Amino acid sequence: MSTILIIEQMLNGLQSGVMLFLMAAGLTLIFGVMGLINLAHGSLYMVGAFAAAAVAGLTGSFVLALMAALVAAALAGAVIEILVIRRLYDSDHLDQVLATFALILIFSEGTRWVFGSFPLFLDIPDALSGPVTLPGGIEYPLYRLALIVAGLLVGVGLWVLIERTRLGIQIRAGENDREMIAALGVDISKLYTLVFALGAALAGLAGALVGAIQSVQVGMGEPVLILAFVVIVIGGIGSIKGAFIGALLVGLTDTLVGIFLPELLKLFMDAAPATSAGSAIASMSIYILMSLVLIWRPSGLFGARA
Amino acid sequence: MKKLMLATAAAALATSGALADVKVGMITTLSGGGASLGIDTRDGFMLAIEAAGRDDVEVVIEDDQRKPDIAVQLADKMIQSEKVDVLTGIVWSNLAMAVVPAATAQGLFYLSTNAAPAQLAGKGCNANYFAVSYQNDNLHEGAGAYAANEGFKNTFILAPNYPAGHDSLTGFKRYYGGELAGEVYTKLGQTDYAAEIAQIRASGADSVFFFLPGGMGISFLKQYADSGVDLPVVGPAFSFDQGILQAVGEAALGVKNSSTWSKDLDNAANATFVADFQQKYDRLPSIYAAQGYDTANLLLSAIDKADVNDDAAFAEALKAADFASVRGAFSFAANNHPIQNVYVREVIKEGDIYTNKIVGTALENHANAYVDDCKM
Amino acid sequence: MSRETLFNAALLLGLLLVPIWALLTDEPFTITLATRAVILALAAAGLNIALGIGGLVSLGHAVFFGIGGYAMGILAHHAQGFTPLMEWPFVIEGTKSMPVIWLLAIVVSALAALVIGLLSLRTTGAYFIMITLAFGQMFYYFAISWSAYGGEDGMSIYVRNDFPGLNTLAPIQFYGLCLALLVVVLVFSARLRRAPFGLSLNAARQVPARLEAVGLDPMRLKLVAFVISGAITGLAGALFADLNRFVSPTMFSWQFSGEIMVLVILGGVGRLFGPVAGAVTFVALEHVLGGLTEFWHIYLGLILLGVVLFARGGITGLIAGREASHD
Amino acid sequence: MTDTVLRTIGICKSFGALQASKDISIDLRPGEIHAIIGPNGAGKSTLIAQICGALKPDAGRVELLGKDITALSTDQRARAGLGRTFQISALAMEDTVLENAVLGALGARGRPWRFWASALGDKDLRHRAEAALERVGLAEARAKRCADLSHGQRRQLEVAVALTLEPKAFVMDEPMAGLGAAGSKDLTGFLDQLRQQAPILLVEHDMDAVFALADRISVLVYGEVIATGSVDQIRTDPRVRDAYLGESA
Repeated sequence: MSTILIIEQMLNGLQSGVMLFLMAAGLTLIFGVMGLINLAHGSLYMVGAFAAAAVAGLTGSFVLALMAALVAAALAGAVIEILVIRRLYDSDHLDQVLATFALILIFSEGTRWVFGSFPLFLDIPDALSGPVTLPGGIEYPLYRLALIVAGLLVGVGLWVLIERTRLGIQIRAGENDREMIAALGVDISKLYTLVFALGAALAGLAGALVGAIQSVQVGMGEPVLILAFVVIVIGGIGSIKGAFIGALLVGLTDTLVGIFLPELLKLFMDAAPATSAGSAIASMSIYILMSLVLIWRPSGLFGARA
Repeated sequence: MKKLMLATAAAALATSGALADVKVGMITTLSGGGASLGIDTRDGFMLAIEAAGRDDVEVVIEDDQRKPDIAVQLADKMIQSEKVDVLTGIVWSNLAMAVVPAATAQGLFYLSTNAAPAQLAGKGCNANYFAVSYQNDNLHEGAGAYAANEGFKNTFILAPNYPAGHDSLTGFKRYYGGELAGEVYTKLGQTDYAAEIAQIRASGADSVFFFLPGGMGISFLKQYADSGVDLPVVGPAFSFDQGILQAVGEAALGVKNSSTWSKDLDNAANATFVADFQQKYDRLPSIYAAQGYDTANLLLSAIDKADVNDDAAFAEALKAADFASVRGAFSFAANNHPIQNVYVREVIKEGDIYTNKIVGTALENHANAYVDDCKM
Repeated sequence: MSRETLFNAALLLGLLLVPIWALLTDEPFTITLATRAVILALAAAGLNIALGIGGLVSLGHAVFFGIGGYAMGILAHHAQGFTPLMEWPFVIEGTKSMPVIWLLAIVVSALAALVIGLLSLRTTGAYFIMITLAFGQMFYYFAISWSAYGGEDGMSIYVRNDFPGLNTLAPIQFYGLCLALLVVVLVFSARLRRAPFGLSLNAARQVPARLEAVGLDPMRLKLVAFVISGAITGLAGALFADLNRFVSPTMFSWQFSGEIMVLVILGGVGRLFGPVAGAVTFVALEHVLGGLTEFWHIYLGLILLGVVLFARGGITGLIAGREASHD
Repeated sequence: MTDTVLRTIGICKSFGALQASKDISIDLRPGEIHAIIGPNGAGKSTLIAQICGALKPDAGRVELLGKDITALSTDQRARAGLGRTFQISALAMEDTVLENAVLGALGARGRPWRFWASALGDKDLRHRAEAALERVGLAEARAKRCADLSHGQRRQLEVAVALTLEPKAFVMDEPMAGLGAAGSKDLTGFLDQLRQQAPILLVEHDMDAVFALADRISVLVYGEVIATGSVDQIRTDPRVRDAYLGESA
């Protein structure tokens, strides 16, 4: 196994981690500020991807498609926040789980009703297609590099937003003490809608970006949702920094274990069972990682509240 | 009790050769992920039933949501309450394994429009069970034969880590015979194949075989095309289905795939089928629609010959396969699985639509590897 | 008698009358449908002990349901194939006997619940929900790749297992058996609530600090509740597998965990008959809505939303009002 | 050693830079009421938490009847004979008064592992619980839901639950909090009796009650015990007047 391959796989892990971060950031923000477990976050990812595919199909422009994804997901987020979610802030987690589970059903079948059962087409823009050669002779798809950059940019943007702006002060205040936001003279319900829409927009963006190299289809949000939950639980619910570290950990674990474990097992056993057992364990690896983290630190790596 | 659709045609009763009214239960996937396959199956099947224009066949259609336990419930319902004579329609192997053995044990006929797992072809075969589609391994075997014919020496193969995935790679290797640059099992439902593609790039392979049905295949093909890895790719028809191709787009162009059917197959039955299907549903048919259509025609041919209540006679009538298949020459092997050609298709673009055209034949009059295991 | 007691009695009577109604209307499938509802109610009754009394929001109860199912599948698979389950250190043969299968389902799922509980109960709140979900995913992926027992295809058992003195293949008799087990579990739950254990557990959910202050360890109470809860759900899994004569990894899926939870909440969290009301409603909805439209999930979702937003306390709460005070 | 029931020896606890307990050594003798007073933020709650086991001290130890209980968990300490009441009522609000009291009795017995027989039907448990309710004057309200009780009744129930444990020492965290003048007076009279059964470590803001009840008083300021002594000694201690009474009185 060459160094080049290892570096390439690290890049792959990084890329999937960075995209996971977009999902997880919104999820953890919503939990941190409003204390809400949102199972329907994956549906917003799907909404973003479908909106992007629809607009790209009509206009042929990837930039417009991305904007459509942001707008559609933010809008969908704002609408469900106003209609449903805001009634759940004072409920226990149980009600939140059930209500957002119900939202998944509505979103998934609703999307199928509108767009039909067949997967939609969304392609990488021409300017970003094909591989580039990196220093060291690594050939790597340009679009995936762009995803890494885009994800990191969003991460920096989010950091600036939270640390350096008025909205950020309000968000941080909301995480620590709800009464304090009221004392600051902030319209809480507006702030909540805004935060929810922001989280939704991030999910929608991830859906559109990833949709270009994957399959845009109904139900695409759920696997990502579960991964994103694993991420924020590992990082500590409510912590953006935790979400970032957690996302990279999950992305790298998922990618690298899947590749290297079967190879490792081949040293000890026959090729066929090694491949099979290796990939079986690899598919469980991130859940094992999460359990280990929680057993070690019951509130995640950077979690404040229990 | 509900009936999603009740198909009785308007033709006169007495004139047809029917010996008894036949009730058919169709269990297929109409909602949730994978609904497009079930919808095509249903539409193809009903196209043939309606075209036959007869009122001695009643079809009850139910949605299994792609959940095995729901499929079993529906089968129970159709057997107990609807009292159907024939079951059909299941798309997925795991659902078929849940339903078929119990149904045939209760004396029903099961005609498979798609799923045909090895267990039901070998030791688990049954006189009342007919796979009208193929045996699951067939397309993979076809791909293996194609790879061998093309002179591939060092191919990289991958499939999801579940039984159909294992069967797939086994089927491919059965006819391929060359070296393997790599053999990888991916996670079921995986959407990102960057890691596997990097492995392919590093492996020194001269070609790639993959079996990744549904959305998995879309993701793989898009990512593969963008990766700059330029090796020839071959796979079974499942990832190049009419419904899926539009979502893959350009990335699929030129890719070879093995199939038992294609819309440009040159025979009269197929021409009628493709034209009628397009006219009625305003889209191109898929292999699932073709298999549904053939299943219905096989059933109709048997109904004309024998009483469905006479198990032995009806089984014999089915086994005769006395119908015009859209796949051309078609007959049943001893274990009630088809003997048919496996073709090689290439993805092309016709106008704005991505579709397949036949470029060769991988295996002629091909049966399956389990005939000898079947003691009926 | 309180309204809730009346409602519960009506539910039970309704379940008893199902076979008669099925015979009168000549719809034998109704019995199968009711059996499904009864078994799901049993699974939910298991969760209700952890969730309703103990306040443990487990999104991983499909683990126990699946273990119960596989206990049945594996034993029956070896019995019908005449191969021993294991030969070392001692020979264990498969079996087609329901009581033995149930026992194994209960013991193994209780053991799994013990281990999962020990690890998960270190966390609380959203973390607990997620770690139970993670365990569910581990079992799910394990089952998918466990090729010895069918992997994703699962396993078919061609003939339903035996119960001494009954013909379990007759839908009515199997239904009676399942209903009897449900009643046993409900009686046990009712006693449990009033017993020292239930009283303490109920307080552990409300004020763990108080419990510690009187010298009881809330963690151990919750752990035992989790084990009992898992064991009951495991039993339900074995019955479910026998109903379908089939097991597959979908029994482990997180959607299934969600569904069991939906049943409990739909019926009314912590209510003795909540799981029964929830399961009957859910199966009826699935059946009726599924017949009306392909897109029935939308309506199911809307109904669930309605329950959460406007009918706290679920169906039982809607019909019987606020929980009557004890005694 | 026999003259102390409960004592702390050199307890220290810090939260980051904040030293919440500085080398605290206090003791509780048979038959006495020992009051801990101090301004808000003096570290009273932290001290209680360490005595009852919710927090582990950084240094020092806690002894009950001469046995080191520093390593024991809260519930183990309760079983060893420490009965406490909470500043904010910690009661099972959905349950009845009697059920709450029975819970205490169950704890005293230490075995909740009965899954079938009714808890309220257990004669022994019920007697114990009813006797405790009787003593605090809640016998009439036994069938009421806790959520329907008045604030004063909840304070009484807090004490009753602690009573069912028949503890060797009571630790009471502001039992008078939120009670009216009449309520305080009743409870003061009751606690006065209770000290015969077991000594009481009393954290209280109500100075009238403290001066009426306490045999000894310790004054806690910034995590430090600045004085311990009789009511009169404390009243006249200049440091106390300076640091505490001077500010708040």
